[in-house]
Order: sequence, then C-alpha cells, then structure tokens
Amino acid sequence: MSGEWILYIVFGATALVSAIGVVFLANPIHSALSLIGALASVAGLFLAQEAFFLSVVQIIVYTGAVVVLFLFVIMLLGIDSADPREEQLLRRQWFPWAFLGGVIGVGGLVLTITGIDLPFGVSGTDTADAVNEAGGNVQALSERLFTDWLLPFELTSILVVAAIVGGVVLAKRTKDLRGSGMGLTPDLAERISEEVEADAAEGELDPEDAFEADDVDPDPDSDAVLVGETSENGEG
Amino acid sequence: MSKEAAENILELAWIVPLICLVSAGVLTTLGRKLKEPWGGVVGVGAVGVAFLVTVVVFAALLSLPADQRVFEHVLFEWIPAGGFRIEAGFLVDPLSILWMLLVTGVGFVIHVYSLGYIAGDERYTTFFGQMNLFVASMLILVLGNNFLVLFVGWELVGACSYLLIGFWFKKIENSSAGNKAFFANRVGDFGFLVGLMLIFATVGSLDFDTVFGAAYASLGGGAGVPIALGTATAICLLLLVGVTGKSAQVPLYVWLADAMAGPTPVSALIHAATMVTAGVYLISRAHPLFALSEVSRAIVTFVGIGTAFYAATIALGQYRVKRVLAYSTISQLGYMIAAVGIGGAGYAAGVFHVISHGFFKALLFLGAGSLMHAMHGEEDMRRLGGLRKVMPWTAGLFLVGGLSISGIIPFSGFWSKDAILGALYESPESWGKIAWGIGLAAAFLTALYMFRTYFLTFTGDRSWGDEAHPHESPWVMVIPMLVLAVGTTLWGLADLPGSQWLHGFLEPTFGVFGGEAERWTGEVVLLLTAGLLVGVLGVATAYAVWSRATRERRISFGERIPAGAGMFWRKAYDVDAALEYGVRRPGWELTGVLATVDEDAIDRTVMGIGGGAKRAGRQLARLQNGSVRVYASVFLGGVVLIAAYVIVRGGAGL
Amino acid sequence: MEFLQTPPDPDAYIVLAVFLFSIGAVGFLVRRNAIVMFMCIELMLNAVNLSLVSFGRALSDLSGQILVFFVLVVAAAEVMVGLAILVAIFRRRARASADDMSSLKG
Amino acid sequence: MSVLAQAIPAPQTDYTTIIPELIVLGTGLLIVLMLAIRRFSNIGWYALIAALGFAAAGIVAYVDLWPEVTDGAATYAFSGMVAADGFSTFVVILSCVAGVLAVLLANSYLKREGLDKAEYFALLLFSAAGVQFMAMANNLVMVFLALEILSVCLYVLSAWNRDKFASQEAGMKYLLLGAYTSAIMLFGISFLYGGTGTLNIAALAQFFARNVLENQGLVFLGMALVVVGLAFKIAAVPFHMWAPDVYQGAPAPVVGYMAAAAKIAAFAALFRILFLGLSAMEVDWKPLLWGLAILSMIVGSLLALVQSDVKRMMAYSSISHAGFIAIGVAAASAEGMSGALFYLVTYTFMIAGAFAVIDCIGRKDEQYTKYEDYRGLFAREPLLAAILTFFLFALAGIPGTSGFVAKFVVFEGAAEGGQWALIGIGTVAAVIALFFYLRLIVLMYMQDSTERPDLAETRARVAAGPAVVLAVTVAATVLLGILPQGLLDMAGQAVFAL
Repeated sequence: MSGEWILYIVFGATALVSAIGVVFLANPIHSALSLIGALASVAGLFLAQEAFFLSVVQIIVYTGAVVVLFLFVIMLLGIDSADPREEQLLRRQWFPWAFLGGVIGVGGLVLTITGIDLPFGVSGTDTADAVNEAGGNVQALSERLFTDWLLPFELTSILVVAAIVGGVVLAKRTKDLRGSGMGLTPDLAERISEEVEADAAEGELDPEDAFEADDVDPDPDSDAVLVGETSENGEG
Repeated sequence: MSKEAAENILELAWIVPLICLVSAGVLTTLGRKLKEPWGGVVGVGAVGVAFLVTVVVFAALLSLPADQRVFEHVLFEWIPAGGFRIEAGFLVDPLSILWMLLVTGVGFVIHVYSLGYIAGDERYTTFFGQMNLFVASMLILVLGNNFLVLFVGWELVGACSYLLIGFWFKKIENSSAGNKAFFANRVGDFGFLVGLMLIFATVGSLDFDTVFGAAYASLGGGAGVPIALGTATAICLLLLVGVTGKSAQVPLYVWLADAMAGPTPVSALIHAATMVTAGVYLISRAHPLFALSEVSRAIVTFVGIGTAFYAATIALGQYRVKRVLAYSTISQLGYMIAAVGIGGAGYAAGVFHVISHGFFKALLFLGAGSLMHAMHGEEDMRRLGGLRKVMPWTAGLFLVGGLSISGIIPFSGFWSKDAILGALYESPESWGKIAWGIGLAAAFLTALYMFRTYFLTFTGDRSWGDEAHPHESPWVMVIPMLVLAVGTTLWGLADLPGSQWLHGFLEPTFGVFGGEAERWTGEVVLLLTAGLLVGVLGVATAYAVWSRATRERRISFGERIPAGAGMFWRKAYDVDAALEYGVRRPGWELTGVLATVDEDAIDRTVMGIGGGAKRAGRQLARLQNGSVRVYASVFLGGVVLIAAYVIVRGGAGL
Repeated sequence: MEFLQTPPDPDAYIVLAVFLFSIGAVGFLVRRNAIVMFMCIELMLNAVNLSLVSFGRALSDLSGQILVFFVLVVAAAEVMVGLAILVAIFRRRARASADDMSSLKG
Repeated sequence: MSVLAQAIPAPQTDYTTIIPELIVLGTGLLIVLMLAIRRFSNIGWYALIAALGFAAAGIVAYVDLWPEVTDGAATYAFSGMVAADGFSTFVVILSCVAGVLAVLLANSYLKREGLDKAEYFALLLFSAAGVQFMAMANNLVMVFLALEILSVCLYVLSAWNRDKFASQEAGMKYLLLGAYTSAIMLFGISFLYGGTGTLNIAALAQFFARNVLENQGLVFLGMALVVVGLAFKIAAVPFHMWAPDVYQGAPAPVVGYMAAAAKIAAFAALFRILFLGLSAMEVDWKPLLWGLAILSMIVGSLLALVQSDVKRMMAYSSISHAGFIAIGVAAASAEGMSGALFYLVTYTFMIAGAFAVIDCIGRKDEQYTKYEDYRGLFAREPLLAAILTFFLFALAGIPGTSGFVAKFVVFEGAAEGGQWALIGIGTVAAVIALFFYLRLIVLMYMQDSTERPDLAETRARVAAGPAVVLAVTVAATVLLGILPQGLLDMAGQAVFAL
C-alpha cells in the first residue's frame, strides 16, 4: 500500500468528519475547534502532495491566526454557548439527513459535470525534478512569487491594509461610548432596547420559518397601481 | 419677400418650440413665486408669441414657390453609433406648418380661456407651466425631421397629458384616470417603438428622407433600399398600434373618456387641438410607407371608420356633457384616421378635418367648460335644461359648434366631413364605398347625439335646483369661444370643392399620393347633398324628441322603461323610450357586449399589464425576506440552475 | 485492492475537495450563527485550496500553490472585516445570529 | 549549494503601465500615513487630497496612456499579470471620474452624520484601485485579488454608518454573501486552471486555439462559476439578492459610488475573461449571459414596481440596468461591448446624481427615504425634485438623455448580432421601468405635504460637494444625451484597440 494512500485516507477522513463537526456542533467554540481539525487535516493533505510550504503556512496562518481570531471574537462577545434556537434546530432528527442530502446533491452535481475521470491535457514546467533543482518546494515557490507573481503579491499588501483600516474603523468604539463596559451609554442602551422590543413585536422566528416570508404585505387587490400607495416594510 | 429672406426666417422655426419650452421651464421652476396673474401672463404670452412667430414662418413658406416649400434644416448631428447617424433637425413643410398653426393658434385661445377658468387655483402657475410644456412637446412632435425626434415629442406629449389629466390629483378618480391614459398610451407606444425598430432594421435609418426614399424605391422610383411588402405591412400595422393609443381608436380608446376628469381647458387642448391628432399626423407623415401596403391601409380605414360609428353609438347614451364630447372626439378622430388611411384625396381631407375639428371641438369643450363654470361643475344633462335664457352667449356659440360638427352648411364641419366622405366614396380602392356607408350612418348619429346634448342642456324646462345660480361666463372666457366660432364658420372656405386651396397647398408634402383635386361634378353635388341631408335628419330627429324635455322626463331617461307596443307611439316621451330601446339599448346591448369588452377585456388588459406586473413583483418580493440564508439559498439555486445548463448543454463528462 | 499500490490519482483529491466544499456550502445555508457561517466559508476555501494543489501537482505547475497562498491572505482579510462588523453589531444588539439581521427586506 | 548564491532572475517590472493605479494607491496610503502621524481636524483636507489623487490618476491615464494604448496593440506587463490597452485605460479613467464624484458626495455626508473619519477616503481610493486592476487583470489571480480589494473596501463602506443598524446589517449581509460567492468563484477558477493548466487569460485563449477538448465539463463549469462570481458583483438575477438590502442600508453616497464601481469592475473582468480568454466557448457562455440579462431586466423591473423605499427601488432599478448592460456583453461583439462601456459611463453619472439628491432629501440619518417622504416634494424642494425627475427620466431612457442613447447603442449591438428576442424583452422591461420611475415622479408632484409638518418646516440642505456633483452629472447626462459621439468614439476605440 502506497504511503500517500494512507495519508490520504487518514487526513481525508478526519477532514470530512471535522468539517461535518463544524456544521453540527451547536456551540461555536466546539465548531471552531472542529475547524482546527479540518484545517490541520487539509495541511496534512498538502503534505501528502508535497506542498510542504503550504502545509506549514496552513497550520501557522489558519490554525494559528484565523481560528484564533474566531475564538477570540467568540470569547470577546461572550457567545460561547449554543443559541437555544440553533440547538433545537440541530437536534431535529431530519436535520442530519437533509444536510447529508444537500452535500451529496451539491457534490454529486459538481462531480457529474466535471467528471470523475478528470482530463489534464497539459504538462507544466514545474516537474518534481525542476522543483528539486531549484532547491525544493519553498525555494521554487519563493522564486516564482517574487518574479512572475510580484504584482499580485504586492496587491495583497494593499488588501491587508484596506482590511486593517476598515476593521479598525468599524470595531473601534466611538468617543461617546468610551469607558462603559461594552460601550453602552444609557442613551444607546435605550435605543437598543427599543430595537429589541420592535423585534420581539415582529414575533420570534421559529427555526422552520426562517425560509418563509413573515410579513410581506400581499395587498393583492389594490388597483391604484401607480399612485399613492405604500406598504409598510421598513426598519425594525 | 425674397427667397433668401424667406429661408432665413424658416431657419428660425425651431424658436417656436423653444419659446414654449423656456416658458414652461420658467413657470415650473418659479412655481409659487410667480403670483397669480403673472404666471398666466407669461404662459399665455409665450404661446401668443409662438403663434405669431408661426404665422411669420407660415408667411415665409407661402412666399416660396410651391415646389420649394419643403424646408429641412439640420440643427446638429446626433450620432449614436458607428455607421449610423441621426441628423436631428426640423422639417417645415405644408403639413407641419398647418399643425403648428393649429397647435399654437388653438393653444393660444385655450390659454386665454384658462386665465378665467383656472383663476384662483392654488397651482395656477404650475398649470400654465405644464400646458406650455405640452404645447412645446407637440411642436417638437410635428417639427422633427426624423422618426426619433417625432418619438421624443410623442413620449413627451404622453407624459404631459398624464400630468395634466391628473392635475387635480387629490381626487383619486383623477389619478386613476391618469393611470388609464398612461397604460393605454404605453401599450400604443410599445407598438410604435417596435415599429421604429423594424424600420431601423430594414432601412438602417430613421430619417424621414431616407426611409421614405426607400419607400419610393420600393414603388419603383428613386434610389434606396427597397422594403418588402410583408415588412411594410408589419411596419404600418405597428405604427397603427401607436396611433390607436395616442389617437384613441379601437381598441385603445378607453382612456379618453375617463381622461375628462382633468380641467376642462386640458380636455379642450388635448382632445381638440393637439395630442389626439398626433396619430393622424403620423399616418400623414408616413404616407409613403402606407402607400406600399394596401392591406394595412384597408385596416387603418376600417379601424378609423369603425371607431367613428362605434363611438357615436356610445355618445348617444351618455348623460354627461363632457363624456358626450369625449366620445364624439373619438368618433371624429375615426373619420380622420379613415381619411388618411384610404389615402389619395383623403390625405388633404383628413388634414382639413383635423383643423376643422380643432375649431369646433375646442369651441364645444370651452362651451361645456363655461357651462360647468356657471353650474358649479354640474354637467349631467338630466339636471340641466333651459340654460339658453341664462347664458345666451354660451348657448349660441355651443349651437354653432354643434351645427358644425353635425355637418350643416356653411360651417367648416360640413365641408370637411363631406370631403372625407367624398374621398372614401371616390377612392379607387374597392372597400371605399363600404366605408362611406358606415361613415354616413355615423354622420347621422353625430347630428343626433350632438343635438340631443344641445336640446337637453339649453332648451326645455329648467331641471336644476334652486341652489344653482347659473350666470354667463366672464368675457375672458366668452371671447375665445367667439374666436373659435368665427374660425369654424370660415375655415370651410379653405378647401371648398372646386377651389381646394388646402389640397393644393399640401401638394408638396403628399405629391403623387395626394390624389386629384375635386371638381364641381354632379356626383360631388349629390354626395354633398347626401351628407347635408343626413345631418339635417339627425338634427330634426333630435329636435322632435328632446327639444321640449321636461324635468321629469330628463330624470326618467336614465330609468328602465318597460317596452310595449302601445307605449311606443303615444308620446314623444315614448319615442325617447323607443330610442332608448331602439337605438340606445341595442346600441348599448351591442356596445354592452362591446362595453363589456371595453370595461372588462380591454380595460383589464390595459390595467392588467400594470396590475399583473405589480402582483408578480409582490410575489417575488416575498422571497426577499431579509434572511441571509434564504439569499444564499437562492444564490446556490442559481448556481445549480447554471450547472444544470452545463449538463444539458452537453459539456458534462457523462 | 490493487489500486492502492500506486499513489492516489489527483481525482481522488478532487472528489474529497468537492465534498469538503459541499459541506461548507450547505453548512452556510443551515447555520444561523454568523461566526459559524464564516467557518463554513473557510471550509469552502480550504476545499478550493486542496483542489488547486492537486490540480497543480497533476499539471506539474506551481501556479496552483501560489494561488493557494493568495487565498490564505484573502481569507484572513475577509474574516477580519467580517468579525469587525460583527463586533460592531454585537455592541448594539448582543446577538450574533444571522437571522436577527433581517430588518432590510422586501 | 547555497540558496543565496543561486541567481534569482530579476522580476519583470514595468511600473509605467500602472502609473494611474500607483497614484491612486499612493494617495490612499498617504492618507493612511497622515492619519497615523497627525490628524487634520477637518476631513475636508483628506477629501481634497483624495479628489486630487483621483483627478491626477485620471488625467495621467488620459494624457499619457490613452494616446499610447489606442495607437498600438496591448502591452502586457509584470509577466503577463496586467494588460494595458484601450479597454483597461478607458475603465481606469471612468473609475477615476466615479471616484471624484464619490469623494465630493461623501465629504458633506460624513460631516453631517458625525462619521468624519478620513479612512473613508483611503478605502475609496483602494476600492477604485481594485476596479482599475480588475480591468487590467490578465490573470485570473489578479482578477480575484482585485475583486477582493474592491469588495473588502465596499463591505466596510457599506457598514460605515455605525449609528444605524441598517448600515451594519447591510455590510454584514454583503460580506457574508460576498465571501460565499468568492469561494464559489474561486472553485471555478480552480476548475479553469485544472482544465487548461494556466491562469493567464491570454494563455487561455492560446490553449483553446491549440487544443480541442474531448470532455470540457471541467472548463465549462469553471467558466460558469466565474461568471456566477462576477454576476454577483453586478447584481444580476438570480445572484442579486444582496443588492436591495445593501443599497437600502448603506449610506447613500456609498451606494451612489458602489452601484457604478462594482458594475464597472465586474463587467470589465467579465468581458476580458469571456471575450479574450474564453472566446472559443462563445456558444456556451452567450446563452448564460442572455439568461442573466433577461432575468435581471424582468425581475429587477417587476420588483422595483412594488417598493416603498426610494433607495430600495433604485437597487432594483440597478439590477435591471445590469441586465441592459449585460445585453451589450452578450452580443459578444466590439459594438456590443463599446455600447456597454458607454452605458456604464452614463450610468455612473446618473446613479451618482440620483443618490446625491436622495442623500440631500434624506437629511440627517437618512431618515427620509420612503416614498411617503417624497410626496409633494416638488412643492417643498422644486429644484431637487426637478433634478431627480430628470435623473429618473434618464434612468428610464427617455430620448434626449444619455440613458436613451445608452440603451440604444446596447440594443444596436444586440441587433447586429440578430438577437431580436433579447431586444424585445429589453423593450418590455424598459416599459415597465418607465412605470416605476413615473410612480415616484408623480408622487413628487402630488401636493399634500401639509400633512407632514416635519418635512414642510425644514428644508433639505445641499452642501457644496453634492451641488458640484449634481451640476456635473446633470450636465454630463444632458450632454451625452445630445452629443454622445465623442464618448462613443472613445468607447469604440477602447474596444477596437484590444
């Protein structure tokens, strides 16, 4: 048995199982931990395909940074327990079957179209020998990255700057909110409670009706087609 | 006037719409800042100046030799794409100058009248702004030198009329009438637009010159891309769809009667002088295309003459003066459409009748407005009567208008209607005589319903309550009516058989298609006599039945009267009932069926396009319920659809 | 089990990637917690990465791996902005459920 | 052997081809730096810097690059990552114009709402750079990265109004769906890569020229998913669901920019990928675009009919406009695409102008955006009402405005391809569209504002920035409606010089 098969089966299975875990665990923290499993398994699959650099980066950037960010925000916001409505949904007996059906449906469709027997008509220049000659996967990649792919590489820095600037602006507390715990001033607290009451007035959403329109005013008999009538559907 | 001087003046013809446009802009933007008399003064003044300039242009055109009276001037090149270009400019020729005179002239008179009618309204200045915009749009329509400019005017006219009909939009009824007008016109415009596209696809241009050049080429003369017969028929029928919308012909006429909800000067301006005649103008202008397709001309003729008869039967059953006038307008427009449909001498006859109708229908509307002004908006004939003594001027002038529309000598209506009937009868086309027969019958009905209106309103007992204090209208309203009355008396001279000045004047436009001028022959005299007899018969019948109507009878007109042979002959009262059963009822039953079609099918189709669209929109909006997950589901659904397409397309690796 | 003797085809990885992707895509539709929705997107991106690496290997071309590198950056940037907005929303409403964000509709 | 000793070939850099982008990005970074060092108390200075940056980039592109690129063939720079040609330069100039308008719109808005953070302008500049790189991108990775730069900035800008939940909700929805779409589009890119072995768009065309695929499912699906990703950005049905919510919730000046910028970028990329890279698959992607165009025109128009919020109605109208522009792309001809470019230019002006008015009327917190608030507008604000009427007419495509010429040229492109059915449906949609614009217009001219003392008393303030925007956009819309030839020639050159 080829060694790669072992890696494939082990990491592939853990990836799928952890991915399903992400979806099925009601508590976001558990989901995040499960996500680490999935990402690490993908890193393993990279390893199996001799993408050593990516495999390491995958662990460092994804599990080290992205998932930590998730966990950090979950902790910060204090949503470290399952939403009861969500829990209820996930416990429904039909749910796993529906989910499985969806996955097989989407996946099957994609595979049907692309065909299991994938055609790879072209052979590139980065054969295993060429990569070895460059000094290995890391060297070959870095060489490409800083020559041919220089411009995209530079653009990613712009992307990151834009994201940081935007993130800071959005998440920073406003001046008038400074110094009060979550940033709640009496004024804002009052506005929020009004909003929440307005939401409550709309009625709590049942897990199943999320896919139903709840209050679109049908008003089918109105003849004044052009002029002067409005229906109420505004902000909550 | 020297030739150069004349051409210099003609080059400035574009000033006429500009004056109206600028004044409309000023009046609309200033809105309330311009206090009551001044807004009106600016509005009326602008149209007055426009009229004067038009007269000067007309004089300049007349001073040129007849064969040089088609003057095209390109203002700028308007070039949307690559090889195709549009030279936006204007075209002054006998046809367009007549329409300009009509629009500015009658428009001016109606503007003066509005000074009295709209006085005191809170949106006084805005009203004049919109009226001026309307006049400007109509001028753009008739002045354009290509179909695109014409279409610009066509659309603007529709939008303005929509605004004006709904002017007093606080009444729900009005705004829904505005809607109806809008829908019907949209359906028509759609046909028109598709027609334009077809023209463009066929000829590759929308310039009148090029398109008609192609039409001539297909007839065997001149250079250009020939147009196949089938294409020509399709184009003509599509244009006809546009015409039925704008000129209120069957089946898209439904909006016009309801459009009466607007202020009376608006009714007069739209129904008498301008917008509704746009269809006649379009067919006259596009006559080389219609010359290509005999089938389409036959259809146009019968749509027109059919509408003339059909609308007349409806008019007979109406009790509100303005509604009678509205249906009468539809009916008269039918005559014009029939005339330009059959072609030949019909072109000149149609144009003749347009202006003739402009005079007498404006007069009748202003008379009705004067009546309503005096009676505080009451216009139901069952509650009028005997007004002649109180409002002698209005009654007399209304009578003049009535005689003219009924085709009584010597008023212009007699000459113009008989010109149309003559053109139908003498046309070489085989269907002409049938159309003539229907037209003659419609002429009888016209006289009948018109004088029914006159007698019920102005003669007999008073049927109004004591609370009404009718009075003669102010001079600012009477004088415009007087002017129009003079116009309708004298206009007949323009195209008397034998001299036929108008026919000759229009020759540069219509050329070989215009047919021969009429001579005083025995046949012509016979035809004229027949027309006159029919009119007189109608008036006489109306006199016998309605001239001495009492208050009770007026009120009972509307009620069901059991039919019986005994009661049939006893009194005039019963004749009325007989007419009720013999003419109005069958007409009503016939039109009842048609009216069901009217109210249900057409109305519903027309309104349904909007309503259905709206309903569909609401259903779709249900999906847009704010949930990200639903949105993502729709998104994924779209992806699956596309994937399915990929499979079906055979790209799949199956 | 003779096929196990040779290393797995790229196809095997693609099949795996497709199912990983589908789990993420369907998971996005069923979960209401916005943070978990982001996690599902991460799953989808990882599936793409896996397929890119496999395609790249089959093609003997490193471009696939380089694209994966960029995808990592993009994913981080998106998550960052997303969580920032979430924090801002949470300050006002103390809820992180996507279903609570439905004041805009019609 | 030491790695360092091994010579790495110098990267192929040709910064002259991306000077406008460098100016735009540099200005953005300058603003970020200035913010880090010291803050001007008045953000007007930053607005000025941003506007100057856009203007400089636009002028450089027009003066320096435009004559060059329209003369000869496309130049590829950075190892084929970007292509500098007439098409990309045209879009670069357009994005600069849109950027200047957006800056002018935003300045007074930010001050009024007390959201005056200059980062706004930096993000605006970055997003514009994203648009520009998307137009230039000759590599699917570049397309993806540029798209992400644009999107990330737009997500943040949509959520900019922190005092309004609707704005944050808009940002969140946009981001969630946008990220979802990115993943799907990336999957498509991966399939294209797997099927053809290249990510370079020009090389894709060469691949199809050399090879006949026996089984093209992989490439086909890849193409379809890339189209899906871009269709999301232009808000084409059925990938449009985000647009109404985002347009309604996001600040009006952002929407006025976003509606145009996202469309410009996505259509530019769509055109380059489909027309240049995948022209061999024309028969396959044409029906796809037809479907998107038809659905967008019809569904957008229908939904706009039933709205009661002006911003939301404009969202649906923008969906329908996306359909019209897609007609031009679906024509798959130079004429069609130059028509689409022209359409995008006119749309940029119209939508910026319309949202300038909506912003002024909305006042503080954009509280007046309902149809009810527009009732009787003409009596209260005659000038604003008149201008909005004009823009609505232009959007509806009334002759004499640029909107008409735009629809006309797009239809002409389709007519040359003989796609009469598409034109017919487009005409129907245009008719429905006229209807919902008129509905608003009629409301504005209704006169019972007396029932709204809150509206009657205060007047909408038109600050200097929006005033300039209104003047420019009205002038452009009139001018392009009457004398469109200059721009049409330019659009034609842009496409023919590919």
